[in-house]
Amino acid sequence: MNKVGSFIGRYQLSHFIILALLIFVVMPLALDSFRLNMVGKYLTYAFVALGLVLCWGYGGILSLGQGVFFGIGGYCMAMFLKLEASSPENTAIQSTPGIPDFMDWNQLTELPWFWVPFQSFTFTIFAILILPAAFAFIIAVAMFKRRVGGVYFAIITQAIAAILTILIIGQQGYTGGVNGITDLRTLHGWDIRTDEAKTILYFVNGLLLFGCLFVARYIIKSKLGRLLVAMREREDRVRFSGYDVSAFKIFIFCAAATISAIGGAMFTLQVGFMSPTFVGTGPSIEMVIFCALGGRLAILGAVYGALVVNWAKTSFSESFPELWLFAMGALFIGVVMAFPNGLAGLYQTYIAPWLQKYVPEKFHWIITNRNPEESGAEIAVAGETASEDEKKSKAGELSHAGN
Amino acid sequence: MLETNKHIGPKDFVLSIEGLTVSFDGFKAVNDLSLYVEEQEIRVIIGPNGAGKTTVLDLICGRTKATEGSIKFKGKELTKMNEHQIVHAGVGRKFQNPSIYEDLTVFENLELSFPRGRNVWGALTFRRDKEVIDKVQEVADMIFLGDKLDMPADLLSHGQKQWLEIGMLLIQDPELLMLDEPVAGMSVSERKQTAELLNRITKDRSVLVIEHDMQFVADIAHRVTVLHQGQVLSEGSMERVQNDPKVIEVYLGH
Amino acid sequence: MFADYSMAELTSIFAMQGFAGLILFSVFVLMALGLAIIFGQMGVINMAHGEFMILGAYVTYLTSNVFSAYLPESIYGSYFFIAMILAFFITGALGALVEWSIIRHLYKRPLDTLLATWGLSLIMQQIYRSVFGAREVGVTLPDWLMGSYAITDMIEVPINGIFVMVLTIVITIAVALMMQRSRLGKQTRAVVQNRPMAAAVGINTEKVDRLTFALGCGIAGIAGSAFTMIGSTGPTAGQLYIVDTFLVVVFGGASSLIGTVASAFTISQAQSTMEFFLSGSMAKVLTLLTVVIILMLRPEGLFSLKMRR
Amino acid sequence: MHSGTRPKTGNLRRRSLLKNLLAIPAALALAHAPSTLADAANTTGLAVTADTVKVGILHSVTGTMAISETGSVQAEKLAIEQINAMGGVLGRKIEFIQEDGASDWPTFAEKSKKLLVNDKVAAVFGCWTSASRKAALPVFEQYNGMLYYPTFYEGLEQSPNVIYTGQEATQQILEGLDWADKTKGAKKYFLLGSDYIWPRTSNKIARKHIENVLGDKVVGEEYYPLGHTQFNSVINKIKLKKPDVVFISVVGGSNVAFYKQLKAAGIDMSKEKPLFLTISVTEDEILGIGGENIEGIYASMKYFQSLPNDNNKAFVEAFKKKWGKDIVIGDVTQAAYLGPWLWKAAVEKAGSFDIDKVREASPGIELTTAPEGYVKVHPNHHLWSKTRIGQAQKDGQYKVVYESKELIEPNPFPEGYQ
Repeated sequence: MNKVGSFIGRYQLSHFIILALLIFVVMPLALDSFRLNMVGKYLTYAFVALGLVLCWGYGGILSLGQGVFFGIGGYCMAMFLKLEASSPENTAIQSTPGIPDFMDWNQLTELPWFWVPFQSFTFTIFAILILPAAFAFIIAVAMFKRRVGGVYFAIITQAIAAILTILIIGQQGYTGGVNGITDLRTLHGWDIRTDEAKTILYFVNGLLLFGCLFVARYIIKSKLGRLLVAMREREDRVRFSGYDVSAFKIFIFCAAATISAIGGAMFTLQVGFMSPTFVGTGPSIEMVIFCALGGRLAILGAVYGALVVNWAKTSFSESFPELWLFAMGALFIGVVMAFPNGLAGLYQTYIAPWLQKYVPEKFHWIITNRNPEESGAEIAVAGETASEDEKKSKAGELSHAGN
Repeated sequence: MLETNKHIGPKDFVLSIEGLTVSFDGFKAVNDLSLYVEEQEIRVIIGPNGAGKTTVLDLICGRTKATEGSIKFKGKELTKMNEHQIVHAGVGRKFQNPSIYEDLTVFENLELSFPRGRNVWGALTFRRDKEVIDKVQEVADMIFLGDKLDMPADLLSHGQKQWLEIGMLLIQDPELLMLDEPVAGMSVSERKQTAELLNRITKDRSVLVIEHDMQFVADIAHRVTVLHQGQVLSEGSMERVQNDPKVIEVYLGH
Repeated sequence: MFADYSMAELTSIFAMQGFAGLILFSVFVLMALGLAIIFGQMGVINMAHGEFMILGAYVTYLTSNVFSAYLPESIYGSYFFIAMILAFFITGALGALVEWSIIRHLYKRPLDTLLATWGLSLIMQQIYRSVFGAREVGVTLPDWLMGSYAITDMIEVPINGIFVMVLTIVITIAVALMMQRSRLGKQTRAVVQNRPMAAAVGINTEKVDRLTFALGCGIAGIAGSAFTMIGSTGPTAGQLYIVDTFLVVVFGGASSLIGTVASAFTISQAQSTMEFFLSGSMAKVLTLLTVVIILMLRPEGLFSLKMRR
Repeated sequence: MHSGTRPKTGNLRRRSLLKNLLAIPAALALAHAPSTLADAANTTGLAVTADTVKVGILHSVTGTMAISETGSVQAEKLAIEQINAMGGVLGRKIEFIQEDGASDWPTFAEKSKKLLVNDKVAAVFGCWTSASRKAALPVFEQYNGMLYYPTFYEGLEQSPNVIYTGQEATQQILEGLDWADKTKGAKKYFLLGSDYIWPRTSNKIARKHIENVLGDKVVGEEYYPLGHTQFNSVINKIKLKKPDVVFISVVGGSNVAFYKQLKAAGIDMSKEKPLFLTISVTEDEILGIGGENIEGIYASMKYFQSLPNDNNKAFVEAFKKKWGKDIVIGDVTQAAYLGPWLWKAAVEKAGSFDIDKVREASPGIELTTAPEGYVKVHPNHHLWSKTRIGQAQKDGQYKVVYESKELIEPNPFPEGYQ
C-alpha cells in the first residue's frame, strides 16, 4: 500500500486470479463458441457496471444514463466498421455507392462530415476514448459545479438518455435510425463474424476488461479513492480540507464514461451491430442492477453481477419467458432490500466464513481479507452503504434544492 | 467599538471584513458587519443564539455567499473564491459538530488533510512517503492521539473527535484557524487540554473562535466580539465586553 | 407560413392550439401531482408511478366491462365516475401495501427506492401482461365523453379535454387544500420537516408515510383512469410517462405543488407551441433539451426558496 | 389450412389439382423408402429425423413488442398444427422450438444463432420489427438459415435467406393512394407517421407517388417519437391545412392516443373530410383503440379478417377455435400463417429440407389456400399479392370496399421512388 506497485494485495490478487481463470480458462473450455460469444457480450456490460462501481459506489453519483456512453463507444466503432463494410464494390447497387446503405435509402448523396473521420481506425479508437469522456465532462461540469447530485443527477441523466434515443431514431439518415447500424463485417479486412474471430474478440475483450479492472483498482486504492469515500461521508469536510470536490466527481464520472464506452465498442465488435435500444433509459437502469447485484463497492463484483444477471436472463427467457420480468423485478427489490452490498456483501458475510470452516488455515488469505493494511477504504466501507446513503440523502441531494 | 481600530491601517490585519451582509429571503442573518482580526490574535465571537456567529464563519470560508460586502484575507478578496481556494489561501475551519471521516482511521483522516496532492492528478499519484508519515505522527502527538493512529475514527470519544478535526486543520498549517465551539460536549479535563492545545497551536497564526463557555473564552481570548442580530454589539477585551451595558441587556433581556 | 389562411382561420387555429396546450398541461399536472407528493414530500423516487397509472386504467377497463355486462344500460354513462373512485382506492391500497412492504425500509436511501420501485414496475408490467394479455385493451367510453363542443364553425373543443381539465383543477385544489388544511397534510409537512420531532409530539409517522404514499398512488390511479380517454392501456404503457413526469416534478422544484403546476404549464406550452411550428419529434427533443439545460443552470428548479443551510 | 383439396375456382383450381397430382409420386416414394429419403431430404445436417423435422419460432413474448408479436406466434403455431394434422412435411411431423426475442434486437440475433447452430432447425418463422430482422439477418446469411418474415415493411432489402410474407411498402401504398385519387378525387395529402424507418420510407414513397405520378400535392409531413401520446397539435395542423387525405403510419400505443384525440376533437372520420387512410392499423390495433373511436377510416393492406372467401372463413374459424372466440386477426397474423405453408410447399417441391434446395424451389411457389387468396413467391422472395382497401366498422372489423384487380408485383427497390 505504501508503494504504488503493491496496490493489489494478496487477497485481492487471489480474487483477480480466480476471475481471470474463470474468464480465460474455464469459460472457453466449458462453452461452445455460441455460448462463449454470449458471455463475451455479457462481459461488455461488465465495463458499464465497473464504471458504475466507480461513479456510483465510490463517487456516490448515480447515473441512469450510462447507456449513453456505452452507446457512444458502440456507435463510434459501428461507424468505422460500417464504412469499411460499405466499400463501393459492396454497395454497387446503391444510387450512391460507397456510403452506408441506410444513408442511400434516405437520399443522402455523400457521407456526412462527422462520418468522414471514422474512416480512420486511429481516429475511431481516439473517439471511443475521448468522445464519451468529453460528453460526460460537459454534463459533469454543468452539474457538479452547481453541486447537483443524487436524485437530480439521476433524473437528468435519464432524460439525456431519452433525448439521445429520440434523436438517434429521428435522424435515421445519419444514424441508421431505430434499426441501428447493422451488417458489420470486417475489421481491416478481418472477418469478425467467424467463430475464430469471435473467440479472439472474446479474449481481447477479457484483456481490456482486466485492464479496466486494474485501472479501477488503482484509482480506488489511490488517495483519490479514499477521497471519494470521504466525500460521500463528509463532502464539506473534504472541501474545507482544500479539495475541489467537483473536480473529483467530474474525473470519476468521466472515467466511468470512458470505461463504459470501451465496453460499447467491444459490444459492437462482438455482436456485429449497434442500435439505439442500448442507449435508452431501460437498458441504462438495467446496467445499474448489474452493478448493484455485484456489490456497488466491489469492482470484481461488477463483473460477476453482469455475468449472473445476463446469464439468468438468457436461461430464464429460454425456459420460462413469462417469468423473466418477475425474476428481474424481484432481483431489483431483493438486492436493494436484503443485500445492499450485493454478491460481494453476501460473500463476505456468509460464504467466506463458511468456506473458512472447510479450508486449511494457511489458505485463508484467499478467502478473506484479514490484513487491514490491504483493505483500505474498501473493506471498512463494506456494510456501510446504507448509512452512507443516509448521510448522502441528507447532505447532498436535498440540500441543493434549497433546504 | 470600532474606533479602537481606526488608527490601524488595513494592511496590519490578517482578516478584514467590511460591510458584510447576507440575506436569506429578506432575513438579514448578517447585517453590514465589519470585523478586523490581527496577526497572531485569538479572537472569540460570542453572542446569543441566532446572532449570526456561524454564518460569519460560513461566509469567511465560502460556504455561504455574501449578498454584499467584502472579506479580505491578507489582501485577497475571499468572497469571490471557492471553498477550496480559500483553504489554499490559508484559512482552516472546524465545524460545530465534529466533521471527520468516521470510516477511516485516524491516520487516514490526517493523511487526507495533508496539503499535498490536492488536485485530481496529485491525488492519483499521491504516495505515503516519510514526510507524510512524520507529519501525521507529529500532529497526532500534538492532539493527544499519537497512539491511536490505527483506530477507526468512529471509535474515538466525542472530545477526541474534536481534537482530530483540529488536527486535520493543523496539518494544513493555516494562517487563520476558525473554530466553531471547539469544546462543546467536552469533559472538564478535556477542556483544559483543549485550551492548552489552542494556546500552543496559535503561536504563529490567527484564530477565530465561536464559543459559549465563558470560562473557556476568558482563558483563551485576546479580544472578544459580541454579535447580536447580525451586527457587532460590542468588541474589546473580555473584561470590557462583560461590563458593556448593551451586552448585559442583550444577554439578560433574553 | 400563414399567408394562405384567412384571419378568422388563424385566430381559431391559435385558439385551438392554445387549448391543445391546456390539455397537455392538464395531462402533465395529473401525471405529476401524485409523484410530486411522493417525491417532493417524502423524497421517494417512485419509478413505478407509470404502472400505478396503468393500474387505474385497467380498473376503469374492468369497471366498464362489469357495467356493460351486469348493469342496466341507462346507468352505463356514469360508470366513469365510479371507475375513477375505484381506481383511486385500489391504486391507493396497493400503494399502501407497497409502502409497507418495500418503501418504508428504504426512506433513508432515496437512490435505492429508485431501484426497488423500478423492480416493482417490471413485476407490475408482467402481472398486467399475464392477467390482461400482452395486447392493449380498448376502454369503451361513455358517449357523453366523446365528441366535441363547437364554439364557432372552426373552433371545436373536445369534451374529454374539458373533462380532463376540470378534473385536474378539482384534484389540484383538493390536494392543495388537503396539504394546507387537513390534519394529514399538516402532519405530512411536519414529518417532512423534522421526523424525530414530529414523532416526539405524537404524530404516528409510519401512518403518515403510508397515507401520503397511498395518496400519491391513488392520484396516479385517477390520472390513469382519466388517460383512458386520450391514451392507450397496455402492460408497458406506463413507461411512456415516466421521464416526462419526473422532469415536470424536478423542473418545478420538487417540493412545492405550485412549482409542479407552473412547471407543467411551462413545459406543456413550450412543447405544444414548438409542435405546431416544428416536426413532432424535434419539438419533443427541443423541449426535453431545454428543460435539461435549464435544470443544469438552475438545479433547484423553477420554484424554490433560497434558504439558510 | 383447413384443407388443401378444397375446390377452387378457375385456373386456381387447376393449378392446385396439378400440384396435388405431382405430389403423389413423391409421397409414395416417401412411404416406401423412408431411410434413403431421409438422407436425400436431410443433406445439410439439419434436425430432421425419419419422422420429425424441427423448426424455430422466434418472436417477442416479453417486452414492448409482445403486444404485436403474439398474433404471429399464434398463427404460426396454428399453421404447424394443421400441417401436422395433414401428415406433416415430407412425411415428417413438424416440431417447433419457440424462442423469445424479448423485444431486444441482439437477443433476436443470439436466438437466431442458437436455433440455427445448436438446434439446427430447418426454418425459422419469426421477427416482427425491421430492427429485429436487420439484427438477425446477418446470422441467417452467415449460417445459411431460412427466415419467414411476416410483417409489412419498408422494402429496400432482398436476402436469399429470407422469405418476406408481408407486403413491401410499394405494394401497400401505391394502390391505396391511387384509390384515393381516382375514386375519392383526393388532391391534397397530409402524411403523418411515427418517427422511424418504416413510416419515413413509406411516406417517401407516398410523396413521390403523389407528386410525380398522381400530380397531387403533399400539404404536410409530420413525425412523432415512438410512444408519443399527445396529438392535439397535429390535429390542429390537419384542421388548418384541410387535406383531402390524411395518410397515417403511426404505430403502437400512439395509435390509441391519436384516434381517440381525433374523435374527441370533433372530427367525424366517417364523413371523409378529410379521409383517413392508414397503412398501420390492423384489427389487432383496433382492439386497443376501440372500434367506435376509429369507425370510418380506411386501411390499405392485403388482408382483412372480414375477407369473404372460403379459405379465409375456414382460417378464421380454425384460428378462433384454437385461440378463443374473441380473438381478432390482422394483416401480419395472416402473413405469419402463410410462413409454414410456404415453407412446406417449397420443401415438397424441392423434395428436401436442404436450405439451398428450398431456396431454389421457393420462387414460383403458389399458395392457393391462403386466407388472403392466391399468393405466389416472386424471385425476389417477396409475395405477389392483392391490395385491399377496408373501411373500419364500429365492431372493430374492416369492410372491404376495394380490391386490386391484379396481383401486385413486389418491388422492394422501386425505381423512381428512392
